[in-house]
Amino acid sequence: MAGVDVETLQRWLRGFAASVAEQRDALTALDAAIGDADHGANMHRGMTAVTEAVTATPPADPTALLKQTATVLIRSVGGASGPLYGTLFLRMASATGGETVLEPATFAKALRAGLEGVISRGKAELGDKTMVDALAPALDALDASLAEGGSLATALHAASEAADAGRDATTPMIARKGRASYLGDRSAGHQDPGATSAALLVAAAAAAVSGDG
Amino acid sequence: MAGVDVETLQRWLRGFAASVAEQRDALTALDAAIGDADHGANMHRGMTAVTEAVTATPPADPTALLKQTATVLIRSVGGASGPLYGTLFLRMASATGGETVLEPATFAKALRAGLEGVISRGKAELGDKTMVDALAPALDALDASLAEGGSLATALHAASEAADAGRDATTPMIARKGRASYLGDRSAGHQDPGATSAALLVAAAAAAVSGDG
Amino acid sequence: MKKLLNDPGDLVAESLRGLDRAHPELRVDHENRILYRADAPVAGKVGLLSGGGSGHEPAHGGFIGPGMLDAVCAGEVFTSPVPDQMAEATKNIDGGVGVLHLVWNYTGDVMNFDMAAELAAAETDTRVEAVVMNDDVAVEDSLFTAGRRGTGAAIAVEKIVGAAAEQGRNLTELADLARRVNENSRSMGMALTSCTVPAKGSPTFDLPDDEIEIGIGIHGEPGRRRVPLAPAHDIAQMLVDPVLADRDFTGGDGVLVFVNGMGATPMLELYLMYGEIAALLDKAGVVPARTLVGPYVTSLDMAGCSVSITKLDDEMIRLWDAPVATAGLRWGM
Amino acid sequence: MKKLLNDPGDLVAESLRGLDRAHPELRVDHENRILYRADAPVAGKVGLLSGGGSGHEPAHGGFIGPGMLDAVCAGEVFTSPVPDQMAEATKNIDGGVGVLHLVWNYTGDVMNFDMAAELAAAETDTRVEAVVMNDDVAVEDSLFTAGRRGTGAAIAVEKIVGAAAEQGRNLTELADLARRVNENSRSMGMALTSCTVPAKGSPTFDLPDDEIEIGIGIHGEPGRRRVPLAPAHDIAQMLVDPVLADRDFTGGDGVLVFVNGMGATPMLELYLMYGEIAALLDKAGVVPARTLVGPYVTSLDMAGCSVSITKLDDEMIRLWDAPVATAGLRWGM
Ligand SMILES: Nc1ncnc2c1ncn2[C@@H]1O[C@H](COP(=O)(O)OP(=O)(O)O)[C@@H](O)[C@H]1O
Ligand SMILES: Nc1ncnc2c1ncn2[C@@H]1O[C@H](COP(=O)(O)OP(=O)(O)O)[C@@H](O)[C@H]1O
Ligand SMILES: [Mg+2]
Ligand SMILES: [Mg+2]
Ligand SMILES: [Mg+2]
Ligand SMILES: [Mg+2]
Repeated sequence: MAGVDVETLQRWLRGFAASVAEQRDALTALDAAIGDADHGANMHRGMTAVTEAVTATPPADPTALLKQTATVLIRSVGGASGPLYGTLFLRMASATGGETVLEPATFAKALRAGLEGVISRGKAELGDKTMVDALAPALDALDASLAEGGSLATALHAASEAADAGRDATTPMIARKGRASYLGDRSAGHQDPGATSAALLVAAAAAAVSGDG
Repeated sequence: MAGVDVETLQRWLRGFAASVAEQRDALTALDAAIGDADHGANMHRGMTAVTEAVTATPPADPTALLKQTATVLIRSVGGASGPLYGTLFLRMASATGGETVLEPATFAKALRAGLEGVISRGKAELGDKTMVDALAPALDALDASLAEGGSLATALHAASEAADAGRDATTPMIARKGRASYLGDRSAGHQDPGATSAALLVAAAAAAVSGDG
Repeated sequence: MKKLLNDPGDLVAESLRGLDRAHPELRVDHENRILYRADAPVAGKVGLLSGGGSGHEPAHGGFIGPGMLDAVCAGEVFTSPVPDQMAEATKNIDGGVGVLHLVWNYTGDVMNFDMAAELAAAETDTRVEAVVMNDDVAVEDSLFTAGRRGTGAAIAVEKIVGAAAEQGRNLTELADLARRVNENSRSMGMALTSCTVPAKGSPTFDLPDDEIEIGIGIHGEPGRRRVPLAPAHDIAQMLVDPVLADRDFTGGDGVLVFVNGMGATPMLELYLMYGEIAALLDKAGVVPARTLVGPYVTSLDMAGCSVSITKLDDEMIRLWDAPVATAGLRWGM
Repeated sequence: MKKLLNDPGDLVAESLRGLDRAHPELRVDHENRILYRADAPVAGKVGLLSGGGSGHEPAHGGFIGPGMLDAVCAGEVFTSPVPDQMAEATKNIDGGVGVLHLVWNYTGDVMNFDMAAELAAAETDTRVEAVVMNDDVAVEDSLFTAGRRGTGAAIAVEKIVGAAAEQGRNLTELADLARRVNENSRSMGMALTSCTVPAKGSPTFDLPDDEIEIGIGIHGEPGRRRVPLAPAHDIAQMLVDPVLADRDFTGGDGVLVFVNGMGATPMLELYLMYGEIAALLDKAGVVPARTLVGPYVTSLDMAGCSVSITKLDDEMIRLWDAPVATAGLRWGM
């Protein structure tokens, strides 16, 4: 497969929705420990709405799909994760400029733009114990693998591994952004819920592109 | 001992206060099952106040002591048991007419007047699952024993046994007065708290007069 | 037991001290545990006195003020106050035209208020009338029982009669009005959890996680029956049905619907319950003309709710709407 | 989990339906979950908008009305509402002189309100200003963190700014006033028990029977530390000390002391806590000029309390005392 078309993106989103549904209680339990016990419910509400919207009015091209996803997330999630995931997809949409099939490099650039959107919206830095700690290493791994000539599938698998590692690395961190920051030192020793859902997002992308999603 | 003097009455009240203190949690537990979980606290508050008052200003004669007890109970207990026990002692005081030593028959008559006060204040009949179900058989036994020529000590022991039996007999009853009546059929199967404290009162009288109180 | 207190024995006294400081518009006699309108007695106005055990806040002290009560006597937790308190309060709120005792129907309260009236009659020439409020349909009512408990209807009685007293009506008229509001009211309550009386230190009754009590009182008295935990819709039905079965509430000028929280019930849930109850009333042709939703007659930390319905007429609506300025109910001033 | 609801997923929608019926003086847009003053927009008056997650009732909807807010957006339980809601509400409460967003400082709320302001700017010519409220001293405040949570101070801000808006002050003045009240406020809270988020169905945190959490938030966020259950007197100290350590509250025209119940705390206990807190303030030379005690900013069924202190000046006292008519706060009208 040369690039990412709208069907692949749909597979990605449906796959993400499915893993969020499956991990819903786990995400909420992580959020209960250092937040307000709603991250699973938030992400599930959002991704259910995205799946429904995509089914009801299937978008014509990747840009439309990403934009629709962003809008639905922003409209249905709320909390911190709604604007952040919404911004991620909104910036991705802007970076794809109406192409019907995204080249691997374009897809990677779009993801990078999305991450930058998350950072500019949320002001989190690496090490603040947020979704950024899963997303940033994932995109670095993605870029590195593509630069080495890896296929998009290979590169996304590397990205997913890096996201998982980034997610795991949030456990010892002391949160400096989001609700977990209120706990101060007590936030250490708990895995960040947003980094956990972000790792699911990257894993779903890898699965969708490999065709096993 | 020929009759009941102020010291004997004091022994009675102190003995009653001591058994209420000891049975406080048990009385409250009975009240929790079919009432509002305060009968132990109520009686304990009242009898502590009575003991303190009697110590602070020891009354000169039985009438004064009984009247003081009534007043302190009415002022310090509240709820249903305050006016009822208060009325019991108030009517006893009225029935003793200033004598310094009460003949057994006078003491029995005073108790009977007290019971009548309880009944006229609370309108309970035998079988309504109240303190009356312990007091009435007790006073019947007292009168019967005295009529047979028994000593006051003997008669009060008979009264105490009758009170205990009357108390036990409240268990299967369906309450028709007081807070337990709200439960309807569900009040059956529980011993009445007021009948339980009333049995303690009669037992304390028996002990006080026997000299072992 | 987890509570914000020091010694359970000091809870009521210390709470009254805090309330006194928080509400300069009240005057508190700490020795006698009486709460007064700061300007009592109001000359020419019938004095309205109520009270009861503590643990029902904002009842009773939260309903003192212009347009409602003149004084309240506070008992220990769930224990009626004593006659001396009511006698003293009666004396101090008599504006020259008598005092009305609004008594919640509990054996203890009724006896203590009775004895207070006897004391007052012996000591002063204050005219005293008493009206006993008894609206709880969960309780069997007969000549041979203690009758129905007084629960939520007291708020309607105290508010409506309070407004009428402010207009200068006389003692007999006010007593009649109080009886009329009471007779037009019915209530029914339920508990999700028991309360914990501080002096006892553990829940009054044990309720498994999957059961609720229907027909509970406001003192942690267990209810008439225990049923499996149910959706709000079904619970609403279990409360509304017996109320409507006991009295016809259709027609006329509509009803006051009062959905009361028992102390630990979030408003989010109470409003949802009100929605369910209002829908059932619609079906039955009962028209909510006025609504009150909130924790007004609580039972310490009990979770649950009760519904009280009062049939209104034109006059009662006007009196309900009249200005009132108390800590618990306030509008128009 | 024992709650008065049907499906947890429908809780907020169904509760808003009940609230709508209970409060004819509000207008509820159920599709967008926006609550309005029935007469919004008020021409010539700056519109005041707040909102946040549900589960804090009477906040936020209980503070809509003359003298306080014009509209509120309701999110899911403990989840900030979304930008479309705030953008729509902003449009509908603009009386021609702009809209002030009063935002509780939580990452989600701030981002969603920001995006709403961006949307509003793109779609309409309504002038929008936003003030973020952040009074919780339990939270470390730095450039590198999310900063302090907004808790009880919002009531002071919304009441005082609401009164000023009613007087016709302009958007800039009102934003400055909001910032001034916020900067003059500090809060600290504690929990005896965790709340239970309905969608989760079990307590957010486990708290043993003999421990309490100090420095909790209003969304069941655990606190800064866990300490053994203590008498009210000591708990009051644990709340008051960090507040007074953070800001000087002595002198001037005194302070507003707001003792807030977290949802399942009996008023009997809250008043006792107020007494303890007032005594500590006396010792520190801090003078309570105004007092508010009750469950105003709740956290579902959490037991516990928070204290908020706001330094007042003459103008703020006048604005606090000015008439207000909302479901949660009402006086003077
Ligand atoms: N400023 C931020 N930048 C990036 N991610 C953030 C930020 N704040 C919070 N998050 C992420 O959002 C997650 C929490 O999302 P969620 O629970 O849905 O929202 P809320 O905190 O509003 O309840 C956190 O675990 C964290 O990964
Ligand atoms: N009408 C009555 N006549 C006689 N005894 C009564 C009556 N009502 C209640 N009691 C007695 O009072 C007891 C309860 O006392 P207590 O718990 O102290 O008062 P309360 O019911 O006001 O909480 C009952 O167990 C019963 O024996
Ligand atoms: Mg969360
Ligand atoms: Mg009792
Ligand atoms: Mg009692
Ligand atoms: Mg949240």
